[in-house]
Amino acid sequence: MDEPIWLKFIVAFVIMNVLLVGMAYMTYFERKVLAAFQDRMGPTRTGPKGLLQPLADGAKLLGKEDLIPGSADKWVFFFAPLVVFVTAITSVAVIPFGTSFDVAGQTINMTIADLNIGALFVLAISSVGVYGIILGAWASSNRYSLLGGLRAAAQVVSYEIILGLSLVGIFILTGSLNLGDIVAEQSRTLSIGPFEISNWFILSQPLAFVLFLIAAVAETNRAPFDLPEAETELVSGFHTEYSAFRFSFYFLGEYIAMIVMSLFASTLFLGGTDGPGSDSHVLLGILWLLLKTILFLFFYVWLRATLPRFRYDQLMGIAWKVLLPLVLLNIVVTAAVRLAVNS
Amino acid sequence: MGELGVEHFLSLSAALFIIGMMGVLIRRNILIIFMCVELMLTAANISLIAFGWQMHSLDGQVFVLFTIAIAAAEAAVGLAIILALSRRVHTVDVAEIHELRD
Amino acid sequence: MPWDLIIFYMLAAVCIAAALGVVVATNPVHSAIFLVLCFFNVAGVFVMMGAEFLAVIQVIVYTGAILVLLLFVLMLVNPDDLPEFHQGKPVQRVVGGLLGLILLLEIAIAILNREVVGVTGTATPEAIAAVGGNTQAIGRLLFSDYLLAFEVVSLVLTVGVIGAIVLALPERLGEKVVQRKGTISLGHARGVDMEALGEGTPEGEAPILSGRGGFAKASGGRKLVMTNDPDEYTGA
Amino acid sequence: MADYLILIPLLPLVAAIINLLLGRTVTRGKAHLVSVPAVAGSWFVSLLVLRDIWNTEHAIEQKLFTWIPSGSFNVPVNLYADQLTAVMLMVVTSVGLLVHIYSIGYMHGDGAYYRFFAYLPLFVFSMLMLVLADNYMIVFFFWEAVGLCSFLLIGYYYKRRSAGNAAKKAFIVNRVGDLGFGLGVIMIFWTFGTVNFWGPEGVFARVGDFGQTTITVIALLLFTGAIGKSAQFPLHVWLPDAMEGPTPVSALIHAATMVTAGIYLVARSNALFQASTTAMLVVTCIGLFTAVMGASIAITQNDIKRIVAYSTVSQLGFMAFALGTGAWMAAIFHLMTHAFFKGLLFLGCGSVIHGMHEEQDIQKMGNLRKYMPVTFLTFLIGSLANAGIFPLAGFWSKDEIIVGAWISTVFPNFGKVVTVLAFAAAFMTAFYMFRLVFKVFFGKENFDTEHVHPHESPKTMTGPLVILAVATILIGFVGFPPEDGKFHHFIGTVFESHAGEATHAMASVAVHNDGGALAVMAEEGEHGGHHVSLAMTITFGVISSVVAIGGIFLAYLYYIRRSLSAEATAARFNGLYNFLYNRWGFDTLYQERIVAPLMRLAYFLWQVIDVKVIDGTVNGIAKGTLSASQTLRKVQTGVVSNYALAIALGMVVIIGIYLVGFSSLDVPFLR
Repeated sequence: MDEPIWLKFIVAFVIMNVLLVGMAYMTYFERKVLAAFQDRMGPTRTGPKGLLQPLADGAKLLGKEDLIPGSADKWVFFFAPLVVFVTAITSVAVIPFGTSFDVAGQTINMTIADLNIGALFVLAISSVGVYGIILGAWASSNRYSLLGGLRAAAQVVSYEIILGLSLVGIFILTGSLNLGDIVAEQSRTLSIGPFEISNWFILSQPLAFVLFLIAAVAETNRAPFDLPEAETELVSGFHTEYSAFRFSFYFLGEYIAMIVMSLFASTLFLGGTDGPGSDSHVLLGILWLLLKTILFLFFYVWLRATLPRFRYDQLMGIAWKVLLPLVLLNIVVTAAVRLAVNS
Repeated sequence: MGELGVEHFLSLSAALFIIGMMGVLIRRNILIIFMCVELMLTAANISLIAFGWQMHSLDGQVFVLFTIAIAAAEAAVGLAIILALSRRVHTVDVAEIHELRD
Repeated sequence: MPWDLIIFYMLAAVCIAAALGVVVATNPVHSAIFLVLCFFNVAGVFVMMGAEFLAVIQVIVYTGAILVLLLFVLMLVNPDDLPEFHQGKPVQRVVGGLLGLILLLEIAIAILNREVVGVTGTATPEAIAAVGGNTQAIGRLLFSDYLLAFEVVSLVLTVGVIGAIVLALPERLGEKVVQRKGTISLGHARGVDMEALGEGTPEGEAPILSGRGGFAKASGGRKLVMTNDPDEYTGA
Repeated sequence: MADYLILIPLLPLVAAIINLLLGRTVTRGKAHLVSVPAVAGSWFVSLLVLRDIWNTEHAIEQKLFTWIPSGSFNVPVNLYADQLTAVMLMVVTSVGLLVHIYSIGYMHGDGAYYRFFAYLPLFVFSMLMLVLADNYMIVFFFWEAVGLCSFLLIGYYYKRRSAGNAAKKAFIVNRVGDLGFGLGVIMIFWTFGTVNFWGPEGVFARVGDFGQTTITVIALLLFTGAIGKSAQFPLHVWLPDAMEGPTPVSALIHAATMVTAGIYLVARSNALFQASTTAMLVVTCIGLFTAVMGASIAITQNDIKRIVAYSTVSQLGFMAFALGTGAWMAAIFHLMTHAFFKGLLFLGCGSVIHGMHEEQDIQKMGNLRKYMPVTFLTFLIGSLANAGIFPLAGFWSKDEIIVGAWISTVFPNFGKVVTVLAFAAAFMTAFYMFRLVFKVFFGKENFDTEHVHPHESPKTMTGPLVILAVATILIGFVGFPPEDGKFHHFIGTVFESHAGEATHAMASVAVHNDGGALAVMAEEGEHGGHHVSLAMTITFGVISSVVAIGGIFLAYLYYIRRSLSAEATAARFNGLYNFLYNRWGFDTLYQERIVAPLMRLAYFLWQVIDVKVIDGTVNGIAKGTLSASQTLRKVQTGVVSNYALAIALGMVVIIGIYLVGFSSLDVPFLR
């Protein structure tokens, strides 16, 4: 924390822009992967192999007319998308992109905000993101939107419990809520007999990992849990009335949320920046992290390409009747094992 | 007003509390009253933490934790009651709900 | 002026403004939004007092759960049920405002003339840092001195949840569900599409009959067979 | 130590509990199968006690537990049996057992058979505990317990109003005496710091340490209890009414055992009484008056049980004045013989009443010897014993009492007067007993022979009668030769051991007043009471026999030969007759002077204090609350806002008060 505040701003600015670009190419990635799944080509025309497609999309969105429904609550309608976008992007602040390194006499900490409650911070921020959806839906003064918004809110609130509780096992094993500590814990190597294995929590908390993955998909309202924007029933869900620039904020928000969730999952379960050579080279660690993140993003797209949508009562039923007992079981077992090993 | 002291936090707490109280007294929509009650609770929480901060004690924070937990239970039950009220007597106006009088 | 004081004044100003917004806003949803804003800033104040854990809990529980629930209820309640703000009696407002002012005066006197006295605890910033941080310190306290209270609170929560479920059950089992039109798209200030539905029972709403052989008229003159028993099709 | 002592009271208690709890469902008509063996067991164990202390001077005891351990006030529950206790145990268990057996026949077919056989062992238990107790607190406790049993059994036929009233009367009258007893116990504790009888710290050993006035007060208070329980004047009125209970109850409780509890108490406390001449004088006077009064009333009564009841009153008077004149052994001897022959008489009465189909008026009887020979014979034996005819039980004991009074060292001259009056009572006793016998068993049938067919009672009833009759004949010989029999040797130790000390103590107090006579008395006290020459014994025996036979002869003249007319005599001495017939007017007197004013007071308390003042206050408060709440309910608008406003207002006011009133705060603009 001995770096000056202007340096912090610079780091934050850099990371945010990287994230935005990453988000833009996430759409490209998704299109391409989906196309591959469906035996198509995907975008090809704009630029080499369609690489400029995201820029074209952005330009198109900015150029559209900004429609506001007559009976809409203008102020709320205006800032609801911002909430989604801002909350999604804020979470990145606590993700550790590595330890620190020195450039030109300044120590640069690769975690923007090294909070000792980092993991909870992510959960808290993502829970605030719901307001963007529910308020936007309400402000649209549209029946489909409101239905979508209510669904989204109920879904996010329910799955947030699963999301949070699935991490408790990790907290128990680490003894800290700090994401940096969690990564450090995973960098250790455990030696069991002749074998040496890494301490990634995906190995010691497999059940929690599966539950976290399911909850993360639901939390970001992605297929197969994309009930809030179920096209077949609700036109386009909570952002039916949104267009142009405002719509792009929802869009951005959703994709950034996906990226953040992937980063978060990588950090928590796959050792974050941990990997061969990451101890000596910070950039290598970042590379490892990005690789893992892309793995998760691919998983997102894969799900979307393969699975049909859930019914709403199934969605809620799974959360409360299946996942919640399982996640509680995980906590109890982890705590018991920890207690037994410690004593 | 040189240094950040406990008075600052207590003043904030008092301000929030008074605003919440006035809301409870003035508004008739039971939902708004509910929000104002939450506001008052939060004001009390600020006081608790502020005193703990001043006196280097964590007990205040533990109390706040309990307050929040109880507030959650209260919210669950209270909102359920409001929903039932709306369904049964078709109003959430505290001035119109006075069956207790009879 | 030190940085922390500036930050505090910013947070406090937003906080108080938002709180006033809660009271003054004509639309309950706006009130709720203001409350979210206020609580967010309160969480910031918590952080300033070294209570990071509680700040996060404040956000997760209050804004993430309680107020979302509140918004739900707001949207489920019929807008016709919501009283208009300015229908309130002026007397009520005057008395409320007066009381608030007196209280403000009293508390101001108290704060300005008093000092906090008491036994200084052991939880100095250094001691907290020694155990690993605010969260760890609270955890230690919670699971030692306040274990019983903790368990009791969890019991209270369980009871509260069960109570809420019981209260929110639409009707008792076996009673006919009274369908109210337009339970969606509510609570909106200018939600005007209610009239479009017109009066009377909308088409397509069939009364639910129980027992065997219940026939009800459905929309389009088609017979709707409602049954509990598959034998009805195979029998006569 | 004798650990079997506990068995004596325990067995009847267990029987009582079994019958009380299971009587309605299990034992029912077989209730006697529980109670009779239990009492028989008690009787047997009592025999063991008698054997164990027959030749020793030591008492036996069994320590059970400490009932009230409260600082200096300790009440242990210990069982203690000395010679006096042994005699009482034998009397209680023997008569109790016979009455139990008799009741099998007498109570046969009664609806609440089990209840009877629950109360009866309960009474036996209480009585046994009373005589086995070794401190005044326990005595008092079981004193009340026997009173309760008496109440329950008198009111056994509770559906009959007179039975209920008699039970109440017995209970309330006894309370008067018990109050005195209770005060006495308190006084004993206050004075001695203990309620225990024995031991170096016990009451009896330390009588001499305290002033005569104190001892007199204690003794008189204890005697008050005895007056109530033993039906002495002026609290005798309950005993004749107590005959409302079943006849076996009358025999057991109101003739043989419970009424002698008072006598037992005085005898047990002889150390206290001997230390106070005043107390002895009071005992003598009351006993004598009771004896004469009871006998005189019995002459005129017509109810068979009532005659015997007044006879009991009279005989208890005999015992009391025997105690008063210092003839302790004679009193206990008479207590024992009386228990047997009076039990016999009562059971005989029961048999007659049973045979006559619940007829109790002797005017409507006659010539019953033809119908019920066994009853007649046994009743005759009992009557002869009661009249004091040689050589039956009553002769020995009564004779001894009279001799005791004559030679009494407590009141050298007053004793002579007592003797003369005692002879008068004895004469009347003989007369009324044989008036009863002649009117019931001789003469012609005064009942409707067409409809009433007297019959002999069943074996379970005549059996006890015969046993008691034999006992009545023989029991007197345990006191033979007079003043020096086995009985006297046996029981003498109880009184000798204290007589010496007590008389010494008294003498040392009295010597300052007028030493002479008392000093002589103290000398004699050393030798354990009185010594009687053979000549004097024979002389008094002859005199009392003559008196008794004279009484019988007078009855013969009146009721068999009819050479004298009872009616004419009654008419001639109309006033006296009515006076006696109305039982000296005590019942009327009590009714008018005590009961009626109390009733008026109670009525006043009910109508004025309770209804107007108390109920008025309570109702007034209720009405006031009601009207106040009617007014105040308007405050409850049911509108939540108003409540919230009230809360906020209260908070503001409280904070204001706190700031202004309770702080040393320096408010700039409030200065």
